[in-house]
Amino acid sequence: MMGINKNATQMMAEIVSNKRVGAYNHIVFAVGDIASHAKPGNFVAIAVGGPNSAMVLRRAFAIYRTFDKGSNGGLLEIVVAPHGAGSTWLTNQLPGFKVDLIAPLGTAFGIPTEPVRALLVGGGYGSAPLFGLSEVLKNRGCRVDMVLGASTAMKIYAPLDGKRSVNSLTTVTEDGTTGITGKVTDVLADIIETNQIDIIYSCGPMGMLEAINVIAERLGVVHQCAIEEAMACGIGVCMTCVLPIRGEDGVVRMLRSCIDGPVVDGDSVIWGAKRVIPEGTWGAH
Amino acid sequence: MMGINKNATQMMAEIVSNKRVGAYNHIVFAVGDIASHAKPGNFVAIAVGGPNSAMVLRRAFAIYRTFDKGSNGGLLEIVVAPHGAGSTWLTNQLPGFKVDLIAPLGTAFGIPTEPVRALLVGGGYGSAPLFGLSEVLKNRGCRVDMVLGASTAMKIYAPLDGKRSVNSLTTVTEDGTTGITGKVTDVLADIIETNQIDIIYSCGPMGMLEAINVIAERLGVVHQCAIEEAMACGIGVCMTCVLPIRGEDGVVRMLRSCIDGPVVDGDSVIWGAKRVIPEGTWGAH
Amino acid sequence: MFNFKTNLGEAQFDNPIFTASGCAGSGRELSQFFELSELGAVVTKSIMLKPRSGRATPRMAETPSGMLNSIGLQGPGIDLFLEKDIPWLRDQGANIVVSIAGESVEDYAVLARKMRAVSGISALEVNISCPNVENRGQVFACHPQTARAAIEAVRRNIGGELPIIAKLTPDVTSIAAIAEEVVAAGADALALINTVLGMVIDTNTMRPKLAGKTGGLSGPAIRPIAVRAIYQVHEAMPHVKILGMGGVASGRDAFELILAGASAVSIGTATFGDPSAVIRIKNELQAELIAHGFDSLREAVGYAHRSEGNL
Amino acid sequence: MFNFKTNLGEAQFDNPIFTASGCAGSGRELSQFFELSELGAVVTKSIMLKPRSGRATPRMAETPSGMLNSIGLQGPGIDLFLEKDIPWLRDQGANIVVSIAGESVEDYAVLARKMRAVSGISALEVNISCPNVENRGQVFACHPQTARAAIEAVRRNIGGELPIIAKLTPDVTSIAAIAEEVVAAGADALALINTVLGMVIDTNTMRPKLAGKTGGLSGPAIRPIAVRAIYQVHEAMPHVKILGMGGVASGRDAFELILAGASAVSIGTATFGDPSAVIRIKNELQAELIAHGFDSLREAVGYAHRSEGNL
Ligand SMILES: Cc1cc2nc3c(=O)[nH]c(=O)nc-3n(C[C@H](O)[C@H](O)[C@H](O)COP(=O)(O)OP(=O)(O)OC[C@H]3O[C@@H](n4cnc5c(N)ncnc54)[C@H](O)[C@@H]3O)c2cc1C
Ligand SMILES: Cc1cc2nc3c(=O)[nH]c(=O)nc-3n(C[C@H](O)[C@H](O)[C@H](O)COP(=O)(O)OP(=O)(O)OC[C@H]3O[C@@H](n4cnc5c(N)ncnc54)[C@H](O)[C@@H]3O)c2cc1C
Ligand SMILES: Cc1cc2nc3c(=O)[nH]c(=O)nc-3n(C[C@H](O)[C@H](O)[C@H](O)COP(=O)(O)O)c2cc1C
Ligand SMILES: Cc1cc2nc3c(=O)[nH]c(=O)nc-3n(C[C@H](O)[C@H](O)[C@H](O)COP(=O)(O)O)c2cc1C
Ligand code: FES
Ligand code: FES
Repeated sequence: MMGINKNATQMMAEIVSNKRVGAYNHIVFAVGDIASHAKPGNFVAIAVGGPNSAMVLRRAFAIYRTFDKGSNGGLLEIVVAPHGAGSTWLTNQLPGFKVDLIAPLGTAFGIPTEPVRALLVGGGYGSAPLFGLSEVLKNRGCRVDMVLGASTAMKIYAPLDGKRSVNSLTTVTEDGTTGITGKVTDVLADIIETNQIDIIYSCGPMGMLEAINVIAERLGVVHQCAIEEAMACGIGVCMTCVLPIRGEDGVVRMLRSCIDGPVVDGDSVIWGAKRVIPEGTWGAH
Repeated sequence: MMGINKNATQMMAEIVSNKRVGAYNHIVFAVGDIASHAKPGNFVAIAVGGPNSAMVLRRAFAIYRTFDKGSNGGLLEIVVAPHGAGSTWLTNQLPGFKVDLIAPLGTAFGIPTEPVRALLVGGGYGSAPLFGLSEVLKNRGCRVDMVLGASTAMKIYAPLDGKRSVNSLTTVTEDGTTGITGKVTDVLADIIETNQIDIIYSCGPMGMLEAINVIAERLGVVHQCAIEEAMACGIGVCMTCVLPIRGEDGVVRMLRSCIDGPVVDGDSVIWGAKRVIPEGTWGAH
Repeated sequence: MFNFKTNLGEAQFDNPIFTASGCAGSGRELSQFFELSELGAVVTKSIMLKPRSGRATPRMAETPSGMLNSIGLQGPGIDLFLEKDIPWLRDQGANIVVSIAGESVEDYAVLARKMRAVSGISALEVNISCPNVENRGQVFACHPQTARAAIEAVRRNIGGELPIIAKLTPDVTSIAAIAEEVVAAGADALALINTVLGMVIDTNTMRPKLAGKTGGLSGPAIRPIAVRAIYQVHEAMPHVKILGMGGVASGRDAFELILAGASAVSIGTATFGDPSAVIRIKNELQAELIAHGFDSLREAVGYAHRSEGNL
Repeated sequence: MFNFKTNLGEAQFDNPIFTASGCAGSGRELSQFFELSELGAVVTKSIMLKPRSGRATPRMAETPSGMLNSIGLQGPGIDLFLEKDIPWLRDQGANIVVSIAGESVEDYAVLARKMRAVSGISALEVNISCPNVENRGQVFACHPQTARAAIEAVRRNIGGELPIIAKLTPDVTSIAAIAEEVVAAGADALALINTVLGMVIDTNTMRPKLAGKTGGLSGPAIRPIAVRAIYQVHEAMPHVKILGMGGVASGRDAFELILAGASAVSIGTATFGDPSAVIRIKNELQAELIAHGFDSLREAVGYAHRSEGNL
């Protein structure tokens, strides 16, 4: 069991910009030093609703990217899908407004020490953390291919400079409004084989991550994924965000996705364990 | 038992202006037709905190004045003391923001058919409804004297045009920062006798209204006051805002201050009945 | 055509959205904002035998996502109520459910006899969440024996006609146990839940804020308690119809109570924040049900209980 | 000099603000945000005999001004806990209250024996708001007999040293009756209140949102219930110290529980929204007490009970 991300800091962060991009809002915060500590895969936890809000819990958002300009100028960016009350409130806040934010939280994507061929797969707003990851990987001399999927074109988040940072970008939509018609998993095997992929990094809905993991296992490719489980605290104190993960000792434990995740090895996850504790889990009875 | 104010309407009203005046905020709403129906003494009930607010109840505010410019241009003004969470939220809303408002509610000050000599007594923001009343009385040919009191000068609400609308204005503060040092009740008897007052209209804290009533009774002057009891609904359905009032039949009943008030005859109120039901009240046992 | 009809025992209603007892005045106050006949039913404030002043003020305190009240059943007494309020409600074309409350088993018996002859009433809601003066002020619905006694008294005296809806408090160790007791005693349906006992202390005066010290907690804060109570009772007795209530402020919330097992839903505190809440909620609920593919309200009642196999 | 000291039974604390059981992880996670030694005490998550996976996910649902959880007491079991967590907490200079939970009376007895030899602990919080596997999964604290049996088992096995704080559920007809029972059985103090049983139904899937169906409601929504429970129990047994909790999110809220009768206050859900809530609340509470003219915390405990004559 790891401790909380050792650089995690709580602060009031001013919104610098908040713009609609397709189905999402791209929001930039002034965060000072925090920017220099965040790694791709980390997330932020933001209090929503303002004073006297009936919403008592923070919301987690993957860090899209950061700009480290020192303590006065550090910026942190996220991509928000207005979904329920909390995320909708956040997308409605104007520049100048300050939100209570904790970052960076959670684990980061593991960066290979050697140049490898990486495939980044994102579903919906799950693409957000992949662009920062892509930059890091490119700087390490990796080849980076990317596949982004969503139900419809408006839900593909792929800004221009993000697109430029990858060697190839394939988009897939269920309704065919952009790119290939279908699901991301329809195109993976081909790309993995053609480009001789060594490692897959993925972020998106749990169902998609699970389907990717099946392919990764079949083709013997390493798979790191950023999971999403409902979180009450984001800092490891509530035990709501757990999922069954097999440790190096072979034992399956209910681990906290906010501390031992969100980034985990795809093959350590006991998939499909929603609403049940898998047999043999430590302490199950 | 009366029914709800028959002109009461619920609407989303835009804030036209919101300015700090002393310890208060003077807020102007665009209310269309409502402006033409409001009478001095009526109040508005405003939902506070926005969507997802933990505050489920409306807040009541006395109508300071209205401008009837037809359905598009009607304005309604209130004076708000930022006190707890709800009123503070309201004073923080900017022009352009829309609030959910119901008005006009409650009873109005009774206007004499003959020109009389009226004394208007306000405590704190309780002065607000008195200026509109003063205009109506002046138009009926009445002489209007006014006494305003508060703990300190910042809490005297007396705008310039308001001051102009009365024949005399006496201010009283407990700390002596403006006007006479003391309480409004210190100066009443004098003014009543000097100016041969026929009727007192008052609005302010319950303790002040009670003290005024003692003086009014002693000197045989009619007294109408606008009472303030915690209200959950403002429209007569919850029975929280009651206080014991003697009816014309001599029977004391727990009447709703949102429907049978806020303006009531001072001598019909059973004063000092906070936290107890006065003996002999209808249904008491 | 979507079928919004529902029933509680033999009583039929055009739609499942009712006012909650004690939260709609005499009906006159709300009729300013909409037609009472648009509601599934108007549930009257709980009426007692004699005129009643209720408790002293302050009678309410706002709480996070809720409020406390201690009205203490202020009202004119059954005779004046039957003379003045009922005819007026009937004239409005409202579907009427009368709520009664007593301080003794005998009170309930007398109230039931008085209701017997009254025409134009759909059902009787029996509020047994009130203090029993014969038993150290303990609430009838808190104990199986007293809950049973009150409902039996009504059953014996009401005649065969009027369906009885027993209204229970959640402030018990097992609400399902009380529910079984009152159904055995003759209740045709159940109203769940009354307010939860709470207290607010005013930190300025450093005393309980309400003159009556404790009060009933209502509003969205208690919705999870209401859903749990309805779910537990529907699970124990799926054949007994439930009038659900507690913190419903939107069509989504009403839908939640219906999925848990409610056949109709009363709106209380939400009306204080929004006088036409009942009409808004009725429309939102119908839209929710249609969006989820239901052809009728009845199909949705208790739908959250279906076995995992039907996932 | 303002005196912030307090005690629960024989246990002494520098200040009255504690973490709530199950809401502070192992302590390590919070120590990133402040020094644990600044707290009155760290109350550990309820620890059981054996390692325990807890319930399946989803384990939580946000509710109006609150949340539901069904963690199901996930934890490493008492042995690993005593080996890893306790020494670490001791090293931090934290004042430690260990919370234990069992599934049978025997479990409580064994846990108490294991705790007997452990040094550096101030008190034992006995969470009896958990299901009793020997009695159809009914919660110990729901019935006088089982509540008594669990506390007696701890009392007999703990030796004379460690004060016992019995933690009760509000989901009972009379919490004062249960409180009297556990005090008679040997509890030195009481922890009030555990979460309130609730349920949320996800209107998209149309099933209970939590895998465990029901869950415990916490947060500001339940504060009026906590205040009422503390007030009732303090009224019934003014000499028994109470560790209060339930929806405290500010110094004002903590003050409210203290006026009702709490000698110390635990902070649970508020920490999820604000990791350093406990420190903020401690500071705000001290400021409130001083502003109200108190020279010590102790004078304020139960102050809302003073007779009306002292108005
Ligand atoms: C590690 C992590 C990273 C995330 N990154 C992003 C991101 O980059 N962009 C983005 O738009 N959203 C992201 N989410 C989801 C986000 O945190 C919110 O849950 C989502 O916006 C819904 O919140 P709401 O207030 O709008 O909905 P509500 O329905 O009001 O939420 C109610 C509660 O359920 C929880 N919840 C609801 N949906 C989800 C979900 N899908 N996952 C987890 N919890 C949920 C909420 O956190 C909240 O506690 C992320 C979640 C996690 C755990
Ligand atoms: C008929 C009437 C007219 C009023 N006119 C004005 C006015 O012109 N200007 C103004 O600033 N305020 C006025 N008030 C008081 C106002 O309605 C609010 O109660 C006050 O602003 C405090 O609300 P809050 O949300 O800030 O405080 P909170 O402490 O958050 O309020 C909590 C609850 O207590 C009630 N409450 C608290 N204080 C009072 C009070 N003094 N009177 C009644 N209820 C109270 C609130 O309505 C609310 O339901 C009036 C009240 C009434 C009943
Ligand atoms: C001000 C007020 C008065 C009430 N009066 C009664 C009553 O007379 N009889 C009754 O059975 N319930 C009464 N109740 C309880 C409501 O009918 C309802 O059961 C409860 O408030 C929960 O619903 P809500 O959260 O929608 O308000 C009252 C509730 C409130 C808030
Ligand atoms: C996520 C979570 C886990 C909890 N775990 C425990 C526990 O292990 N033992 C216990 O006695 N209480 C547990 N509780 C109850 C709290 O200690 C506390 O009594 C309750 O939440 C009310 O306080 P609050 O409103 O400040 O959270 C838990 C509460 C929550 C929200
Ligand atoms: S979100 Fe609380 S432990 Fe992970
Ligand atoms: S405020 Fe509800 S009846 Fe007056």
